[in-house]
Amino acid sequence: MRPRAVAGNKTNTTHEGGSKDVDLRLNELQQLIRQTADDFIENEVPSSRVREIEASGDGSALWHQMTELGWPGLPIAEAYGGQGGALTDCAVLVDRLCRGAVLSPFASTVLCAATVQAFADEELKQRLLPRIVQGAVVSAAALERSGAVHAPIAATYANGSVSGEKWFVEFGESADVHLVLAMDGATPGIAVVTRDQPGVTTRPLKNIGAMPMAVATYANATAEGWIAGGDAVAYLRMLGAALVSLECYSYAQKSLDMIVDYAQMRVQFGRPIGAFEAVQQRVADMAIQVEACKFLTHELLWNFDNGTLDPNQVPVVKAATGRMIGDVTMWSHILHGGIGYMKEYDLQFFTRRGKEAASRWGSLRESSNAIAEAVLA
Amino acid sequence: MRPRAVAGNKTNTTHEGGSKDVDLRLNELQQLIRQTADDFIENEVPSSRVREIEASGDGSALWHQMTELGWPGLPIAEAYGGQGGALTDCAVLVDRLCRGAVLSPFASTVLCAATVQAFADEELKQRLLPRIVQGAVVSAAALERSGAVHAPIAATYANGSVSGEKWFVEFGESADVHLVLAMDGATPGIAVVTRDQPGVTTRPLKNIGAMPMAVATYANATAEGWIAGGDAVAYLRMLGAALVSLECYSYAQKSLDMIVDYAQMRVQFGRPIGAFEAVQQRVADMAIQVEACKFLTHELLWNFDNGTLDPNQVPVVKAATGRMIGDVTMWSHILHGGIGYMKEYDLQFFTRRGKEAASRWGSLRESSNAIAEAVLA
Amino acid sequence: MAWPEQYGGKGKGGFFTFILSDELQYHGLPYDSMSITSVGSTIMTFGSDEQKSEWLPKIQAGEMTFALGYTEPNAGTDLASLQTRAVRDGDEWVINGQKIYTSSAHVSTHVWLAARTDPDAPKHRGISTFVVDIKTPGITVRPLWTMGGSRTNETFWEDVRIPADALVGELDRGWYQASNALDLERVVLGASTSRLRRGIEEFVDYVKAERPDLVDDPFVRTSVAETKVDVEMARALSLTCAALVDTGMTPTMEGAMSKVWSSETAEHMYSRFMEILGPAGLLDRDEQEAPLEGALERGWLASPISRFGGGTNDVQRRIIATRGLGLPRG
Amino acid sequence: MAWPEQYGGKGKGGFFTFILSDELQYHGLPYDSMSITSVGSTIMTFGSDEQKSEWLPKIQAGEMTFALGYTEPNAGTDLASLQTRAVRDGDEWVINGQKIYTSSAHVSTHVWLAARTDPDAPKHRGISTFVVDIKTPGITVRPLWTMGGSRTNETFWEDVRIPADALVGELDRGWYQASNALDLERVVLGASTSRLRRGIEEFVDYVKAERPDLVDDPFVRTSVAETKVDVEMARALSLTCAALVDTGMTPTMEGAMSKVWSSETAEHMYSRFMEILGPAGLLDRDEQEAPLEGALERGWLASPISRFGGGTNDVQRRIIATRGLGLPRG
Repeated sequence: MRPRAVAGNKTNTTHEGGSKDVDLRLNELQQLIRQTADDFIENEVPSSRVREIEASGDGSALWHQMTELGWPGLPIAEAYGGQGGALTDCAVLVDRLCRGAVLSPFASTVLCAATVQAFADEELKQRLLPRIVQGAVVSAAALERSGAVHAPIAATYANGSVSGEKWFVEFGESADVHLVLAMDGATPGIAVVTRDQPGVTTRPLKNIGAMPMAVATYANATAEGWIAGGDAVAYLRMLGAALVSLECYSYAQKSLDMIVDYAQMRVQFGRPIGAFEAVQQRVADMAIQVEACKFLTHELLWNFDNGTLDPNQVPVVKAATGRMIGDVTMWSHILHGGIGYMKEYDLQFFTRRGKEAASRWGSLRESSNAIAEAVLA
Repeated sequence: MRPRAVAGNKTNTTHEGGSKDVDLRLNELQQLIRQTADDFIENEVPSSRVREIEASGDGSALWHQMTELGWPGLPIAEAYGGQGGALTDCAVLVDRLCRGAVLSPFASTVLCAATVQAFADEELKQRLLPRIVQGAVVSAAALERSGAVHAPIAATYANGSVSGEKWFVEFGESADVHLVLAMDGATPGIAVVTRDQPGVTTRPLKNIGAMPMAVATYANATAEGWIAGGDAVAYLRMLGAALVSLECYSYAQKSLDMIVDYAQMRVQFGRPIGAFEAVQQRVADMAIQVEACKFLTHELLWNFDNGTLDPNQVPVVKAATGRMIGDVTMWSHILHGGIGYMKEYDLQFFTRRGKEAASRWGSLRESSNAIAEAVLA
Repeated sequence: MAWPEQYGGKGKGGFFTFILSDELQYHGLPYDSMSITSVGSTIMTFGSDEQKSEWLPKIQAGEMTFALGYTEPNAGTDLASLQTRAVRDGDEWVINGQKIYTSSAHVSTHVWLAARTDPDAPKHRGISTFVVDIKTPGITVRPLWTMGGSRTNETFWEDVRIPADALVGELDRGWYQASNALDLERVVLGASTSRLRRGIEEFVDYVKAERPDLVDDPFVRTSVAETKVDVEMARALSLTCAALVDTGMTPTMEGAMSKVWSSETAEHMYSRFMEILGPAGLLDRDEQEAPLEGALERGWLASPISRFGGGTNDVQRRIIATRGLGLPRG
Repeated sequence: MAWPEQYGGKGKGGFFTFILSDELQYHGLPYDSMSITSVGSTIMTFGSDEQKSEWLPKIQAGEMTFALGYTEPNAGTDLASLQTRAVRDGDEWVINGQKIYTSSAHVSTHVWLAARTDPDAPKHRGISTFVVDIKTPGITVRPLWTMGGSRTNETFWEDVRIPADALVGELDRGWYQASNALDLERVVLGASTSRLRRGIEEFVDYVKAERPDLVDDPFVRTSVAETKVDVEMARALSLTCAALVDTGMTPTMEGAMSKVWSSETAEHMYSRFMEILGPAGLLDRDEQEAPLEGALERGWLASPISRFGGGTNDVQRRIIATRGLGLPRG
């Protein structure tokens, strides 16, 4: 697996760094991932199954199938039983899952596994990573009540146990392991906590995108590991933002593709609506934003993979995608008209999931302020 | 003349106040003003003369003609030799002058005369207002170097004389009288200063809209009057913003009218460009903003006239017009294409004047912050 | 009520109607604007004396309420291509066809139906308007659930027999009458600016009470100011319409402007406020912790309806450009 | 230089060209992108061996520079309706007609001219492309001054005689060759994102040095952040184009996207920064106190050119929708 590291405080423009060689074309591995994902989703996750999982909140059988395909091991090095894929490889799978509206802890797995791999000690890696390869769901418990990514961490870690409360924990109720951001005195870090123990209680939080989220309470919960240091915390937060930016792009791309298809088919006033200039202008505006975000999200992950990350670029990409997604999905609705607004039509998945992705791992408010902070520093 | 007063701290929504009866139709007096103005501009101020005045910076002959028509007396009560028009009557003339791209101190006259009339003592009114009716140019020296309307006032007034420096004084070099915002100890107020005296020096400031502006320096300049109190200062600032908002509307309306006309005439791809849906959508977006600003600016002046002004509405209208004007004039350029960008075509007058109006008497920055202050108070 | 006094109204003008409807909406009270403004006014303009004296008082009293039966699966924005047929058979009309997005059909007493009465006439002609009791045999109402959680309906019409005098106005002129009703409907749609005004106030109250840390946030301040300007522009456009109605004119262009601006402002407002709150803003309306009881999430998800409904906003823009500003039709 | 080494280039790819041009622009150095990228590449693709070996080294050395002679008073966006005629007379072509917005005609050595060679062919056919020395008798260059203060020109062509081998590429196929040049031109237009990047940096430096009171202003912070996002999106689109050029493709859709976004971003950026500074932002470039030596005022006034020039942005949007996404032509 290629090294992943955060570059130093590189505030200069990114294209002077390594990203000038970024290549958006898929390599052979990525083409294979994409084909496998598309085949699987087509055969195993039709939208009827997406609806069932959304209604029941139980995606465990699906995750079991995904595990059999070896997907949880994609971001994990071969030494721990995985396939040693780069984040840009994982991105291909995240993208296809989003386009299928599939709710799964795959992105959460990538996030947590990559963080553990980059920052945990060898002993912890040996213990945790193979479990993830085998399908253990792992989720990041990173946010306080306010939902702000950069709020001070309130949970505490001491003598191997964790206390505190975390909000908006993705797949928090079904996860086997939580990575809990906590303070060990003045040192921030990440506690590795098995959910199924008396000290951990969870309750669900329903939300617009239907991703299973939870409030998790830790009362002297036993931690089986501790990853100390602000670097690990910063990495987790930044990679969370990067992955969810990618999700925004994918939902937007799907929403755009749907209206492009529909506009060729739907006839009004004797012509396909896509032949109307007004529709063309709207679709073009959507496509411009989507295309820009495609590059930005892929470039960002590529820089993660190549150790050329500019931390200041993270809120920029988060803001770009977060600003774009609501606009694009809403325009897809407006151009679809009534049919696109019906629950039985699939467009609503991308609208709801997309709006959710836009607010996870950094609201537009937080991103905007972070950008201003960096630019005006 | 109808009373003009600032309503108390009425933070409630304006339409519950008197403005629910606001009527945008012109009454007979207003129709007459409009017709007179249009005739005058058509006959006396063709765009060739506008260009001459812009090049020379000397509009005194034109102002003399306007004085002969009695226009400086429009905002002034009959008791002082004027015609006792309301601000909504003066607005008709401001509007037509803007549409003709005419540079004149008429708006400045309305602003200063209304302020003096509302707040000066009788003796000062008797002395100053008849001079204005007879054509004395009067201009408000209200801004500091930063150009912020609400910056602390640095000039001082003591023992009948004024010291300090003012920036962006409209018609400041040619004006007969300056109304200088100054501090008398802790009390703000407005000093009435004759420009032609040794204590007053001015130098010109060229700007995008070509309105003659000046930096004025007062070194123990003799003041022939003093209007004490924050109310008068606030009124001047608010009415300045209201009038310049109206100007923004008028420039935008003209810019819209020009593209509507041109789009019917200019043929591309075998059709008038106005028949293309893409053009129609752009023009509609322009028209929506212009129409909203038409109501807002007229309503605001109507509330000035009727003593029902909500001070919090001033920055709202200023922001609405300031945000709209650049967008509308630029779209007019884009749709016109090359011809509209040539200096010999008239469109550029409205683009330049409009952008200037947007930044006078409160930038979008100041207005935005003032609105937030009021709404989040 | 803006209706003339002879039909139970108070003889007040457009400004009064606007303010009444606005205030009722501000306080969250129902104002059945569709029935009263669109349908009622159309009956008042085009109906027979018998229809007026029988129906108007009932509409006024809330005893007759309407679902709009215009849209069909293949006739959305292009309303004139509707296929539902009404055939005269002795003293009756026989209706066959299918309508979609008949939004309040499950809670209304009647349908305001547009059906084709002359299949050979050009598209815009040969359409007539009927008032149909929803309980007439042959009408099936099937629910359709929307992304926003609200219910709309498909209605299936199979040999539905209605009396001859259910026809409102002139035979085959229904499209023109419908245009009139749509013009009025747009004014009403655009007039709901009090919801926007209230949207700001409630959000600001929430922030001050629950998230005082956000009061001085730069993004919050700028967003609130921008939204305030948008909402005031919406208010200006709807008052412009009201002023025109007051003078006896139908504000075709201004109604379109008002509808476009206020519907797009609503989306932007909810979206911005959600962006401010982050994950908390995503919470479902059923969650106890949902800010403003989920009003943002609900408002945002509901926002497309008024943008594509009542004639899509892009069609409104075409109306503004052509009927309003005189640009040539494409 | 992205040109192949045989013509004096360094054989570098699109990414390299982008970065070079971007860096030169960032530092305010001239990069005669129009001549090198559009005209040079077209000659390289369509020119004869003689033309290539004679002209390309001169273009490379900056000895040959071009004004674009496409637009005419009645052929703006609708380029294919151009009327200027080229008639063959023995070993020469005789040109008659008028061109407008021939922007650098007063400082260029040559005109890259599109003229009609077959008046009977359909609009898009019958057009050919020529390289014409600006000093050829019969060409009159008249200045036109723009709102932004820059000079452009009208050029009048009266019995202008040029040699037969001034024709570039195939006879009557000039429109297709011009399309190719325009595609490339758009990439170049869109590629100037370093100006945008520098625009932010210079403004921020100014604020920090001269107006420290504005650093914590909410409107300033939000505006700067929004602009930064816009500019980064512009950079992304131009890099997308460069990546495609690298793989040997012509980025038709992506070039259009890049051109639209970066030209509109420029206008928004200058406008926002002026709105921040208020009256000071209005000062003429000649005033000593003008912030950034008038760069904002100048940038804003110049901004329309790239929005309506090189094919208006709305035409670009149509290209994106039809040629890019496959929507049907209207």
